[in-house]
Amino acid sequence: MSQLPLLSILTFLPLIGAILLLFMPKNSHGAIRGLALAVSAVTFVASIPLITGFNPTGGFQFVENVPWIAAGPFQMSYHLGMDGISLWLIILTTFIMPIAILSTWTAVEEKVKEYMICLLLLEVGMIGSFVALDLFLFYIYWEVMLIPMYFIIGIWGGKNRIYAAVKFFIYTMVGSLLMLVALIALYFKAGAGDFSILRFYELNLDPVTQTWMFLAFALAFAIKVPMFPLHTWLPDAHTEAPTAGSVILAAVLLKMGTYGYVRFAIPLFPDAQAKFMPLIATLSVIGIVYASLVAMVQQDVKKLVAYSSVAHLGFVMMGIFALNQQGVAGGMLQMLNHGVSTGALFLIVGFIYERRHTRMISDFGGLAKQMPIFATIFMIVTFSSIGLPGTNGFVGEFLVLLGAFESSMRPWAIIATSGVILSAVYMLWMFQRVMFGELSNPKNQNLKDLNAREIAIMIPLVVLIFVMGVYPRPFLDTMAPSIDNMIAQAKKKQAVAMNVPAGMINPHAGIPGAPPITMPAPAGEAAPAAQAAPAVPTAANPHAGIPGAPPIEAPAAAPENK
Amino acid sequence: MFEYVWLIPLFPLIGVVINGLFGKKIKNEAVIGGIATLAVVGSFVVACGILFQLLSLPGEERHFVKTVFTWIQCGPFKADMAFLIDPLSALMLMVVTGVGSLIHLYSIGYMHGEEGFYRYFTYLNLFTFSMLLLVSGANMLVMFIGWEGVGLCSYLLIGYYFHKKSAGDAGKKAFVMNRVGDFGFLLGLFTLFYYMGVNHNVWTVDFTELAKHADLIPVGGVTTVVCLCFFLGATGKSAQIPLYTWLPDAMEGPTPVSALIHAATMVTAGVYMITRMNYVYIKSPTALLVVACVGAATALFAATIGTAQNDIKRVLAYSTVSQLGYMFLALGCGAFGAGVFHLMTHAFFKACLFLGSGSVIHAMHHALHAEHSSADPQDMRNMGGLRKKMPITFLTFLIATIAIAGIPGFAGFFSKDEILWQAYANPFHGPVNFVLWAVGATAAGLTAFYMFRLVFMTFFGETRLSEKAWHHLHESPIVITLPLMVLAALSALGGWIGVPKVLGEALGGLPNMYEHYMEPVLAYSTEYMHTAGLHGLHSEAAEWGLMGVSVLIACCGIAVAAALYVVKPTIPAAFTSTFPALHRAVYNKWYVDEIYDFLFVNPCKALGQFLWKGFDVVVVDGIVNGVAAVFRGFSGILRHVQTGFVHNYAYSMVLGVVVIVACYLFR
Amino acid sequence: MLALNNYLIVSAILFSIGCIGVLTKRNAIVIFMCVELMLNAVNLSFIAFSRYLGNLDGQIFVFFVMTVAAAEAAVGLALMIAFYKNRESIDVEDINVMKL
Amino acid sequence: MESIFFIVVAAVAVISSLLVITCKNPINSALSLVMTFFCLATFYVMLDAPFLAVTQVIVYAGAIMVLIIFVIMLLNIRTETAKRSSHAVFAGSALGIFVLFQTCLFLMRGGMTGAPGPLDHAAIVKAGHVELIGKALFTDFLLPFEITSILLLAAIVGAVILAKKKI
Repeated sequence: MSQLPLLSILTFLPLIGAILLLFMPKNSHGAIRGLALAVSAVTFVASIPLITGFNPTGGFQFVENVPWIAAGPFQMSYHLGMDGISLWLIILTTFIMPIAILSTWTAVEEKVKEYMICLLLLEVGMIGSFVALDLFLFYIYWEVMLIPMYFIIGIWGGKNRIYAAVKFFIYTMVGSLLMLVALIALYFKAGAGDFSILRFYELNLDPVTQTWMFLAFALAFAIKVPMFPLHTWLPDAHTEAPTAGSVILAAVLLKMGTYGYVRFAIPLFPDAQAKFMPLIATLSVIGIVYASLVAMVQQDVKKLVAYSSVAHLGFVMMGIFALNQQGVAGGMLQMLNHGVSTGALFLIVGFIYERRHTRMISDFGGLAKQMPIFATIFMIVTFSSIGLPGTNGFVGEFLVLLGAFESSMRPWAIIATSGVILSAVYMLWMFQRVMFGELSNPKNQNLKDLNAREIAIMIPLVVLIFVMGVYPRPFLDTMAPSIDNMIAQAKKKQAVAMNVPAGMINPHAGIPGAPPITMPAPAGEAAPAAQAAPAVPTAANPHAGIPGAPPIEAPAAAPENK
Repeated sequence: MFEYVWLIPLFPLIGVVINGLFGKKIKNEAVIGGIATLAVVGSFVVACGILFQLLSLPGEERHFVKTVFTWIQCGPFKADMAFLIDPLSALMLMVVTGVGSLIHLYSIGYMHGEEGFYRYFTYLNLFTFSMLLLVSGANMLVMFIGWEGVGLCSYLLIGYYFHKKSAGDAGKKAFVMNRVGDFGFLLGLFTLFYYMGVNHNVWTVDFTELAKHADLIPVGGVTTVVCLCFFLGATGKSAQIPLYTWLPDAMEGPTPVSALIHAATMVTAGVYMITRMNYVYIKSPTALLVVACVGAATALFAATIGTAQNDIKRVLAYSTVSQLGYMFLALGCGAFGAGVFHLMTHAFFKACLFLGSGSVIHAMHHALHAEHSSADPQDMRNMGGLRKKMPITFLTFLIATIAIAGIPGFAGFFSKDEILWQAYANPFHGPVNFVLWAVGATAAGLTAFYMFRLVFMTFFGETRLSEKAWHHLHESPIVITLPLMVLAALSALGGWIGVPKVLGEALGGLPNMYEHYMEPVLAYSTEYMHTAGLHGLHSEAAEWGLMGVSVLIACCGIAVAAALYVVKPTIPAAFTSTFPALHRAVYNKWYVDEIYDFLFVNPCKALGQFLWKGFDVVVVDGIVNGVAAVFRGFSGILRHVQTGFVHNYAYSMVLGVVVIVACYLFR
Repeated sequence: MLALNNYLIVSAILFSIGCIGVLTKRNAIVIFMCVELMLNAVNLSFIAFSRYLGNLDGQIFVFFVMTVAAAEAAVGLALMIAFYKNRESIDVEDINVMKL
Repeated sequence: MESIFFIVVAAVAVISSLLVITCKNPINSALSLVMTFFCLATFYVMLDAPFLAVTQVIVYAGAIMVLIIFVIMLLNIRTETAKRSSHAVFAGSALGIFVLFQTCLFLMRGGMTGAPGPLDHAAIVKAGHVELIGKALFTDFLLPFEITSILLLAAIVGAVILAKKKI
């Protein structure tokens, strides 16, 4: 790639758009929408070179590092970079934005200019958070995201919007303030220098410090994800937000939390990760089952989808905490899937809301007859959300569960797998009640099928649903090296902390020391063999388990149990 | 030809795309139906080519994997989009495409004039596509696409008349039940994959790879867990206890769908899957016992319900459940070949039966429509004497019924007899063998009874239709009867490829072609049983004896049916009034649906309600809003400090300064 | 030269008097004048310190204080006029729109 | 001699400032304040800050006080309409006296030390006070100085906006 600061361009293009919008006349709605759409589309196009120029090596690319603030001992740098983990999240953001802007093309009629400015500022924050490698910069973007979203919910939302907006804001703020404290503490632990995450990766923190810092970071991210007991802001925010708000919230904002775990919480505090794994796994599983059960009895379509988000994100969290190649890759993929499918679901809910101004399931029924195209798209998206093989949902979910099953989270994984059943129950029941049955409500008799704009919004998503389901290789392959790095990083530190020889670090074996199903030989026997191996550091490579004779083979010689 | 195996699923997929995207524009039923049917016929032709090529190879070379592209690769996990050709998959391909094409053809006639004609054929093609993926997938993941895909299509097709609530419910039920099975499938897959990977460094979900390393699969222990998990998957898909309840409800779909999905193909997926993994199952006697017991129990249980149903399709549905139970009984006895053999013959005669019932319903529907009657065209109590008006349907139906009843010479006899013999003679279950056989034989008798009850009530006796309706009753058109005839011929003759050894020798050395054909697939299991010293009973006398008994039981069943429904039609009513509770229980399917509702569905809903209203809103949001309320309360008190008078602010400011300075001064 | 404390005590007395004025008067203009008095008292300290330390920084500060005072006078008096226009009074006890 | 002069001036300053807060008529208060300002200017001269003394007279006693008196005249406020309640006055006075007490205490403690710089009386006279201030303002304090202009501009704009009913 040339020396073009692509990431900066990407981050600030929407900002330029927002500034341009400031100078637009207030009442020319068409031009305002057009400009906003154009800007977001250009941003998307500008993000394409990230894929083409991406070099799947695992390191950070497109790096920009400029000293920024030097206030006495504090140094913050404008440090951007991107790896396989953030690549697709950036693309997802730039991809979802034009769709989100199109989605409320006609629904938002008031303060259009301000609305579009908010959306574009939101995009700045989102892209910025994904590319920032300086923790301080990350924090700034993290907060930048919050404000436009607050306004989007609070100004253009539904009836109960103020409550929802304030709840969203305060919930998130509580977490991020704790994160700020931990971030500063981390900085002091690291000694003089800048806030670069790369520098923090090298730290060896004692377990107690790790615990506290992890808790602070984890809380901030857990609220954003959201994980089980901290999830109640989500249904409210989703229900009250305008369609574009819901779409962005679901597709990108929630990913900030999980991304935070992958990028910060786990590699920075691996011991704490190991320590809190059972807790997080339990919360994730509770989240999956609980949210599914609650989703089942919802009467409001949008709320149902919101709760389904909680369940889906529970899967993502499980995958990430499995901390092996499949789990993390599955989790990452599931993030993208959730962005696509749930984003699409919110768009769909938006479509019928625009037509009927209600989201109550009981107000519908039999729409399939009146709106066949809508029904087809809705169905595809529903099945993607359920995780039907061939659609995107399956690949992610499968890898997550497989990864979790291979780690020491096995018991949790088994319960989580039951989420597969529950998701089918609530989604299909909702689909049935909305789309099937008699077209009894007279208000539904004259519903129009999707118009060209709406179909144009949905087609890319539907195509993506199938592409990611049938050929997920490009996604997985680009992520793999970065994920390997991340895992190796975390495991190496865990191993150091536990005095386990590096040879035992094998992502496939899950957390070291966790007993596999019927692995007859104790881990201790494997250890000397591993130490004897000449290339101990390379054994940390997650691929070590596949072809040759890696240390894990030691138990293979043991007799079978019958 | 092997290289082109990917064409087999591709053709129906093309059909899906064409009909799905443009079907609404095409409008012409002949074109839509033609495209869909041609797609399946195309697959059938390719499948034939593959079968012939396969047959031309020596046994041990009958194995081919065609990898199209790598689907998922992540760490050690790798799943290719790959197709496997071996005798088993070739047979299944033939059955699916063969029966599938006939049903497509039939559907053109049956679905004539339906709203959403194109939708129907899109779904049907999609179903065929999924089923073909299922049976030709070279690894568990590709199989799982098909596995879930058929579940999806069955959801769509059962819910085809979506404006009916019952149809939507049935579709949902089918999908969810299947999902419960999928849960098991996934767990089994995870366990097997992980166990083999961690302990033997065989990270694979590929059938060929697994078979190659079959020696590493331990006996019992983990294998039992794996097998039971997979079996849960199979019970979901193949409608076994405890997950069978969706299948009878699935009769809400159009009749050809019932024939295709719920008789010939989809429900056999479980049988196929277990056979595909026979080298795993053979290692776990416990799992085999469970499979056999569940199979036998289902066979008997469903048969009892079948005896009391009046809806023609429901009888057939329970019969399907029961016959699937037979197949699992065979699998559980380690007779994988016999299970698949019954699968094949069952596909022929059950498809024939369903299509025949479709023909009857079609005719009844028109007849009743003509007199504007709202009577149920599927209720056998409205039929009777139809053989006069619908001779072809009657004849084909009768042949299929004889086949399912197990009358010697017809397809069902050979397969069912083989299963019963294996149940008796297998080396796995010791004393339980006799029980299994006895249950199987009883179920066979019941099968003969309720099937002939169906035939007698429908085709014999005097009609219970009104004059006008009777007048409007006609034999179905040729697109409907042609598939019937083909299937009837297959039900009559299809069994002769697998003649039991004793019978073959008695008849002058007829070979058991089927057994020979399946050998490569089951090679490992056979060898394993051999080395492990597991030998079944060998006694020609016993075999002859059992054969005789089973034929006798079948004949008894027919005789009882004839006695009750032709000779003395008053007896059933008398019986019903004597044992009303029993009849009610059987008629209401032993209240299993109600029990499930009580045990799972309602508690789940109640729990959901509680968690939402009780926990989410009250506890979690209560805490959140409570914190806010506490702050608000405090500020409510504190706000009184803000009097709004400038002086007060000035005072407090100066006071503040004084205090601060004082702190500094007097510390 | 006189001792520094002399100036500082005068400054303190003036400051306190200004302070008392601010706290006890009701006429906004008088209060305003008292504020000016306080500012001047501080100015005196500044200059005294500056002189005794032999450093000009304090005097520069006084310069800025004067500027601020001028700006304050402009805005403050404008406020008073505006308020008077509204309420026909410049009694601070009438300025209570911030009350609950 | 100097100390006697100082005491006289200081007494005048204190008395006139007391008049500021005791007079009922705002005009009288204002005039007393002018008197105080003059006294302060005298102090400035005594402290070798003639430039500031001049500025004090021109800006404070001249410009600002004229403005205040002008406003008083404009609004035609003769006397204070109502007195503060006596205990408010008492509390305010007590607080003010306490402030004075504290400050004096602070001064008693001493500690007002610091290294004397190079600018003594002779140096200031030699270099000239205006030059010294000017140099400091336009070198070291240039930026604050310029920013002050913005402050004044803002004050002007604010005053205009407040004073006008409609813009």
